[in-house]
Amino acid sequence: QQANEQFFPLLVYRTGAYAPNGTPWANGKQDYVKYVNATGGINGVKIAWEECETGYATDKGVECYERLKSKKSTVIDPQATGITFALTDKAPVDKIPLITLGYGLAASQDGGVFKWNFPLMGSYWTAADALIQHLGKKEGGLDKLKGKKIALVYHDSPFGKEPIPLLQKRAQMHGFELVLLPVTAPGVEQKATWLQVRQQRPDYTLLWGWGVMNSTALKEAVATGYPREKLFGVWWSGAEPDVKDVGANAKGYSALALNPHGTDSPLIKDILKKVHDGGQGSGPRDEVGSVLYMRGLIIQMLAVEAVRTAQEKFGKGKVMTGEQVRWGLENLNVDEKRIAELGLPGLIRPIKTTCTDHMGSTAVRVHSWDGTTWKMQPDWYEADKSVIDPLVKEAADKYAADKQLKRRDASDCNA
Amino acid sequence: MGFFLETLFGGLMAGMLYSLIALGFVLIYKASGVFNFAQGAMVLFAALAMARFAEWIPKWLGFDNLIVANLLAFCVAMALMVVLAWVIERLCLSRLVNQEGITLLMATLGISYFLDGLGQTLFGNDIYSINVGMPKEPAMILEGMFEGGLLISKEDLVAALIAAGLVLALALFFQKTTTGRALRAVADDHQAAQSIGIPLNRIWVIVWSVAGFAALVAGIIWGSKLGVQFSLSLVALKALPVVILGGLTSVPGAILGGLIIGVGEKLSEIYLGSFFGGGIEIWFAYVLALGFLLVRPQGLFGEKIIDRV
Amino acid sequence: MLYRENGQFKTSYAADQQIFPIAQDRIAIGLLLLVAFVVMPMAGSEYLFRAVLIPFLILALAALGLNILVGYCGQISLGTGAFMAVGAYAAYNFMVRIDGMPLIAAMLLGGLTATVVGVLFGVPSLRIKGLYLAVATLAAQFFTDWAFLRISWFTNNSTSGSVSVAGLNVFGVPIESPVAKYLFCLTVVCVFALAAKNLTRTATGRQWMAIRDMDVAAAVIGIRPVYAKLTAFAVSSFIVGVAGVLWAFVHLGAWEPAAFSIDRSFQLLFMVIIGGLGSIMGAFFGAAFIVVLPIILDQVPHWFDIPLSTATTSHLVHMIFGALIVFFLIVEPHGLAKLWSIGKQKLRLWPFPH
Amino acid sequence: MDTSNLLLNVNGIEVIYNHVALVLKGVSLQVPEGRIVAILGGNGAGKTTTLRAVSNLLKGERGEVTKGTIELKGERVESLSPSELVRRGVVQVMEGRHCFAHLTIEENLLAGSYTRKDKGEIAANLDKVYTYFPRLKTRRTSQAAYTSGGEQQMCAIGRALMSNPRMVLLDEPSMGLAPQIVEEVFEIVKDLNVKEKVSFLLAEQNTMVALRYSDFGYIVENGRIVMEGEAKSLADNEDVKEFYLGISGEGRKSFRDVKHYRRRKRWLS
Amino acid sequence: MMMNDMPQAVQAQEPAQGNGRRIGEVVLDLQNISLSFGGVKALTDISFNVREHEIRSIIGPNGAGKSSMLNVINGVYHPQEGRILFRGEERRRMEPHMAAAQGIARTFQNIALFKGMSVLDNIMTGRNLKMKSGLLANALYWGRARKEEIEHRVKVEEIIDFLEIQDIRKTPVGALPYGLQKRVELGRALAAEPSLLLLDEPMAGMNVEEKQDMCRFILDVNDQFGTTIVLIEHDMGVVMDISDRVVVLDYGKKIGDGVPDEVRANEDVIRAYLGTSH
Ligand SMILES: Nc1ncnc2c1ncn2[C@@H]1O[C@H](COP(=O)(O)OP(=O)(O)OP(=O)(O)O)[C@@H](O)[C@H]1O
Ligand SMILES: Nc1ncnc2c1ncn2[C@@H]1O[C@H](COP(=O)(O)OP(=O)(O)OP(=O)(O)O)[C@@H](O)[C@H]1O
Ligand SMILES: [Mg+2]
Ligand SMILES: [Mg+2]
Repeated sequence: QQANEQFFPLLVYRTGAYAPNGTPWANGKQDYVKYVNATGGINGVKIAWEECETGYATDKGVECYERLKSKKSTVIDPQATGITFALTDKAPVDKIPLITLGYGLAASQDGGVFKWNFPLMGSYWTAADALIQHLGKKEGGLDKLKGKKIALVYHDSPFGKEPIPLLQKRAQMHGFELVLLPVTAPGVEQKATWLQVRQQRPDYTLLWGWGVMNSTALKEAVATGYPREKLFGVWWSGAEPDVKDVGANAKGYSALALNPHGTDSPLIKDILKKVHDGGQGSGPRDEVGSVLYMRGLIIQMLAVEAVRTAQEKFGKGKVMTGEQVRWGLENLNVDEKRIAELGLPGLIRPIKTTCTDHMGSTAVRVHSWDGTTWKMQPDWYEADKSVIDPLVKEAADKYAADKQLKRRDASDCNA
Repeated sequence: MGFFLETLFGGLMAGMLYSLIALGFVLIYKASGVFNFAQGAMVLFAALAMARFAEWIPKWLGFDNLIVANLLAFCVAMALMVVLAWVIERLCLSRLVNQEGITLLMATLGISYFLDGLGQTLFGNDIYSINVGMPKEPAMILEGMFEGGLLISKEDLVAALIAAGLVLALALFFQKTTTGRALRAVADDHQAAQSIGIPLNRIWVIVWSVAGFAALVAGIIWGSKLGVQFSLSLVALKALPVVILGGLTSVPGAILGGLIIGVGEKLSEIYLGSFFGGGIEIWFAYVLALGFLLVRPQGLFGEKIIDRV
Repeated sequence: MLYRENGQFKTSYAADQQIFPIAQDRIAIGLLLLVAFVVMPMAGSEYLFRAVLIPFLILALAALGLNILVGYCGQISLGTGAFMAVGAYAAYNFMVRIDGMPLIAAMLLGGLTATVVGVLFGVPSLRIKGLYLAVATLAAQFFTDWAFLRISWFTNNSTSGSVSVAGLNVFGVPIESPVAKYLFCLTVVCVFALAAKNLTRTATGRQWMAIRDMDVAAAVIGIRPVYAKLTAFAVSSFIVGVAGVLWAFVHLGAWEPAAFSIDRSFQLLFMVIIGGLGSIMGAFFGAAFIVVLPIILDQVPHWFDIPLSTATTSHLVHMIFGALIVFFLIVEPHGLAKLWSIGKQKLRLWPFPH
Repeated sequence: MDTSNLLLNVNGIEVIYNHVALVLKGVSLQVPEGRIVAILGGNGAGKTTTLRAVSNLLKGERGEVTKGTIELKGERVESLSPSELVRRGVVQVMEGRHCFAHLTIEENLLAGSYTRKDKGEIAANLDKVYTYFPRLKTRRTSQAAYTSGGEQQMCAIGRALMSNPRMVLLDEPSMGLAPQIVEEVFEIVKDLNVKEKVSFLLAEQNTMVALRYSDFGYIVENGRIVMEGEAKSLADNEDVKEFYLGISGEGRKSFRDVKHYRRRKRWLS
Repeated sequence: MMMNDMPQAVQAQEPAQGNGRRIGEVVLDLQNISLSFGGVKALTDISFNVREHEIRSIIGPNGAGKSSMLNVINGVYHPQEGRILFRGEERRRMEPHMAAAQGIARTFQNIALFKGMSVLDNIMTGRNLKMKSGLLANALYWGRARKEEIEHRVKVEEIIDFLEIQDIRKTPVGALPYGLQKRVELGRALAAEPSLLLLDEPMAGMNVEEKQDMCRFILDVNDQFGTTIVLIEHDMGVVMDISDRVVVLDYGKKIGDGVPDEVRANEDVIRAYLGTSH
């Protein structure tokens, strides 16, 4: 790339077991980059980018990271929990911020310890919290959850295990019983799990899966006759690939919607016009606006916003370094107005990050599968700080202790 | 009680599905002493072919009839598997005559890489569905006997029946017929087999085709269960303890092994799992198999391992 | 330079017992080490170290360990990942629970723990033979996968089950920079490679090979199968365990159990086979083939900037890689190491064809 | 010898193992229809290799014929697969038995008749073999791996006969057989040769017997033919007497008093 | 002791002490050995003994039980009935490696070399029991381990010279022709410096010349190292020439025992084995 280009390494997985979910995500990221370039770049700074296939494998991911790092990477979205763990160690050394929108280490929301991690818009803890709130609302109040039985069917890996502490905390707060049902990766065989669900007859079941595990879970739910209306997924279990070939049988299943979807927002219309009509589309046209496509798109959008914010401070029209972009990420302020400018009016909630809060927003909605499409439900949920924050602090401190690093002080923040 | 039976059935059916895949392994091992690492890839490849052709053929020929489409797709996919078998024999096996099993295993790894790449290139790597009209909703039986009745997944039942049928057919095929004997001879000693006029190349094409057929059936059944996507090739891993427990060379072994593993997994997960925090079924399957092997080192029906000077 | 051994007469058996009896080989190896230890650190880029050389070295070490079990003693193992994991998590626990625990010590202790577990799962090998034995090691694999996820004590009660280490140093020298990490791995690998070579060229190694080639006959000439097999398991899993420590501590820094999944076990087994069963050098060839080759293939399109979509590229890589495996096996079924030695044999005869 | 109706004609073949070891350095030999031809020679002379080359079993040993031609009834056969050769009536009895360990003796024999389709014929062949080797009949149901060395040798020979060959390549048939069985085996050879006009090419260490039963002989050393001739004339040759029959001037000398030092063969380079 | 005098009685007459060598005490005494595999009776009630220093041959038709006999002697097979006294003391069930420890070495009918190793290594394994240094020492290849390796290498080289196989020292045995493999196997057995050496058809697949060499080796071993030898061989010439006493088996039964001439004269033996042509 030329000197006056901002380089974005795009770690993706378009092959292997998780390709169906990885591909639209990757296309979303790429389309947005093209879109920005098509609309004059970031204050004139064009974006250079290169994709690298990780196949969801950690060591491959590390290799990609190292390969692209040498090209002055701006910011990286690892797209996988395992890779995130490995990179969390390397990022501070190489001074490259990580965006882990909706995944990664829940504790990394604490910017005081995780200087280079940005789990924007939500972590597994905020997700779990939102789900419980949603169930509470269905029951007509969190207190109504008392004596209820809630099962968590989760991918037996750090990704799946992370929500557990929060759910346990909520369980003792509201006195519902939490049943933990791990599913061994990759999750192609879940008969035992769902027989247990059938045996225990939980009032609600939370689904915490990724890839083939989701569709399999839904199918087993069908096969064991567990009502889909009582089944609620995290936002990694709520996209088209998860329900596509279950089709009508998945009707009634709901999952968190971290981001909007559909093609009627101004942004998407514009992308279709400026990118796809020009034959520049990264993927098939009909995939544009799908859930994971939108997620990729928004991740990239926030990355670009971070660069823009950084430029405000360090000089418009300049190429930003990783450190400067980190500052940008830490001082994001995407308000209603800006969101409208970006072309997603009312579709996402304002995101305002600070030195201590690297998440910016925990707002999330729920959408339900009606047999053919995901239908967005109106009300927003915000994670209950009083519940989350202590957990975060505790975990972050423990991490800091393990790593023998100390919290950043105020001076470091204004830097 | 009712629930125990449900678990039992569940296990048995899961077991049948495992055996379905295990079969592919057994076939090839029996006939050439090769542990075919590519079996998973073959299942995926076959399933992809089936799913995609069932989707394309109607487009090409401009008709719209699920059954016909499936039938045609099945034939095309099967043809494809035969061609595959032929190519594999030509380019790979025929040049590795008389090599140790482990070398051949490695070769099959190469094949599986190749198939993974090829399959995804030809047929794409999204999720596709095979719709052969498998019943999805569960059935309730013996409502009178147990409260809530016994839940039986129709889909699994059908799958299990098909698996059983396939196994019977193959078991017959392997009866002490000339071919059966020739296959075992080849497995014992390629060179000697050649020296008495057994045409390795033909034998291998046949066997790999049959294995391809088994893969196709497995692919269709698992495919309609899981949806046809890359993960399908991972189910092969579930068949591993099954083949070994049953005895690498025995078709009936694959079945019995499958049933034992299936039931063992489910019962252990449900009745012991809770004590260990769950998720134990996968390793329990192996421990179970190990237990059996300590008693019968050649697996349940495997051929006796010869150790003699 | 003409590659000849004639004219180099061995005056003592000691001279003939050397690892590299031929002078040219000794020179070549010397040069190789020189490059590895001196030139590389000066020339190599950070990418080369972190993404290529370090993983290559560590996996080569693991393959080396596995090769002792599979290649020399003929006991097939699909649990290598497990033994790496045991090494890694054990070392981690020694680190976090005993403060001031030096890295080297933790590493060796990790190795020892792996040894214990390895021997434990090796016991069935006394009764179960061949592919059937795979079950025992697979059991080890899946059990450890599960244990490190479920038993939070192993992960020092981290909520997610992922752990990480920091501030590595050997005798006060920090192991943080890529070069430092590289040199550290390189040293460890060299030491173990030498030890392994020594083991395999002495009585111990011959016992293993005898068991591998014909256990009944081995017993008849007085080799105790129990001893031979279990020592093989012990030594193998020790080296593998150490490799696990390096992989976790030095390469990844932070990891989840999935880093040592069954895929890793298969990958290592394949390294050993393609590299050459029963050959120390084979482990390195194998690692190079399985680790480095795909990386190279992956970048070819970029070099000649051929416009290929990411997906297509990686599919092609898969296909070519697979084809290459088969190709090399056809050329030499006994692996790259054998191919190498045949090459040298030809060279020896050169310029005459035979 | 009369080259009128040649069945097999091997012409100056070279064989290389593993691309490096040159083992046959231009071997030529002929087998006329309905004759018994013996290849004699010490360990490592190249007898087995020669037979492998003819029956095309080198591939499995990573060996290849790099020079020369092999003709069966005037047809080039280097490129034919072993099974095709068997269909053309050429079958080899491999050195070191190679019975199918897991199959029973009877299954081994029946496997041998793979190329034969006619049930009656197969049954007939089976009886024939059993009458030739009664010992096999008594052990028919036991796995080949668990029979004695000699029994395995019989099994290997019988298995080859099950395919009604026109030409048999016998590699060390007498190995591990009791003396009278050795005689019997060679009687069988003669018998088949006379009754069924089967031709034989046999590599044999037991020179005494071999020469007694064969019509023509070749002596191979170091991958070269060093001598050839009618069996009779060979048997009378002094060198052959000394080195292959162990008979020197004053008759066969006891194994007890062979000297440490011996005269080297004069044709060895 | 007095137990095994009894079978002595039925023993055939003492061998001729003609040829310089001193035949000593009974070292191995087999009493009423019976062995069967499922249905197959491989050995039925066989008794015979082997004396210090002698060359004892076992002959008999194929499947007579000769190899099984050897397998019984060195503990590969365990007879259902009978006693085995080695150097006077009775052996209960014992494993092959124990037999090796007691100084019994053997070669096999179907060559059992370690295919993956060079000739040198194969013979070195023969000295396994004599090598003491442990894992760690070997790993370091330092001091003792190193010295030991070289000492034993010297011994092995002697054997290699003795068997005249210097030039194939480093070749992998798999590639050797049959005859040489047999020789290497003998070398491996000799490396253990056994007091009792069991040879199962060491001369199968050899021509007269090579057989002469083999005989030479066997006789020399017997003379120089005073090794007692039990030999199975189908070449009557060899057997009759070099053995002191011969026992003849047929269908698992003993049908003859004695010095060569006796055996040669024995009617049953002629009928069952030698055939008329000899
Ligand atoms: N598979 C092989 N790889 C390499 N070299 C081989 C192989 N087989 C045989 N040789 C070599 O070829 C030469 C001839 O071997 P061959 O077996 O033909 O001899 P032979 O006459 O049959 O000996 P014998 O009478 O002992 O069987 C020998 O020097 C042997 O080392
Ligand atoms: N492990 C075994 N299992 C079953 N039967 C066996 C076993 N070992 C030997 N036999 C049988 O016992 C009998 C004697 O076998 P053995 O090998 O001792 O014969 P042998 O005298 O060595 O014959 P040969 O001269 O052919 O080697 C044979 O009929 C053989 O089939
Ligand atoms: Mg030969
Ligand atoms: Mg025998």
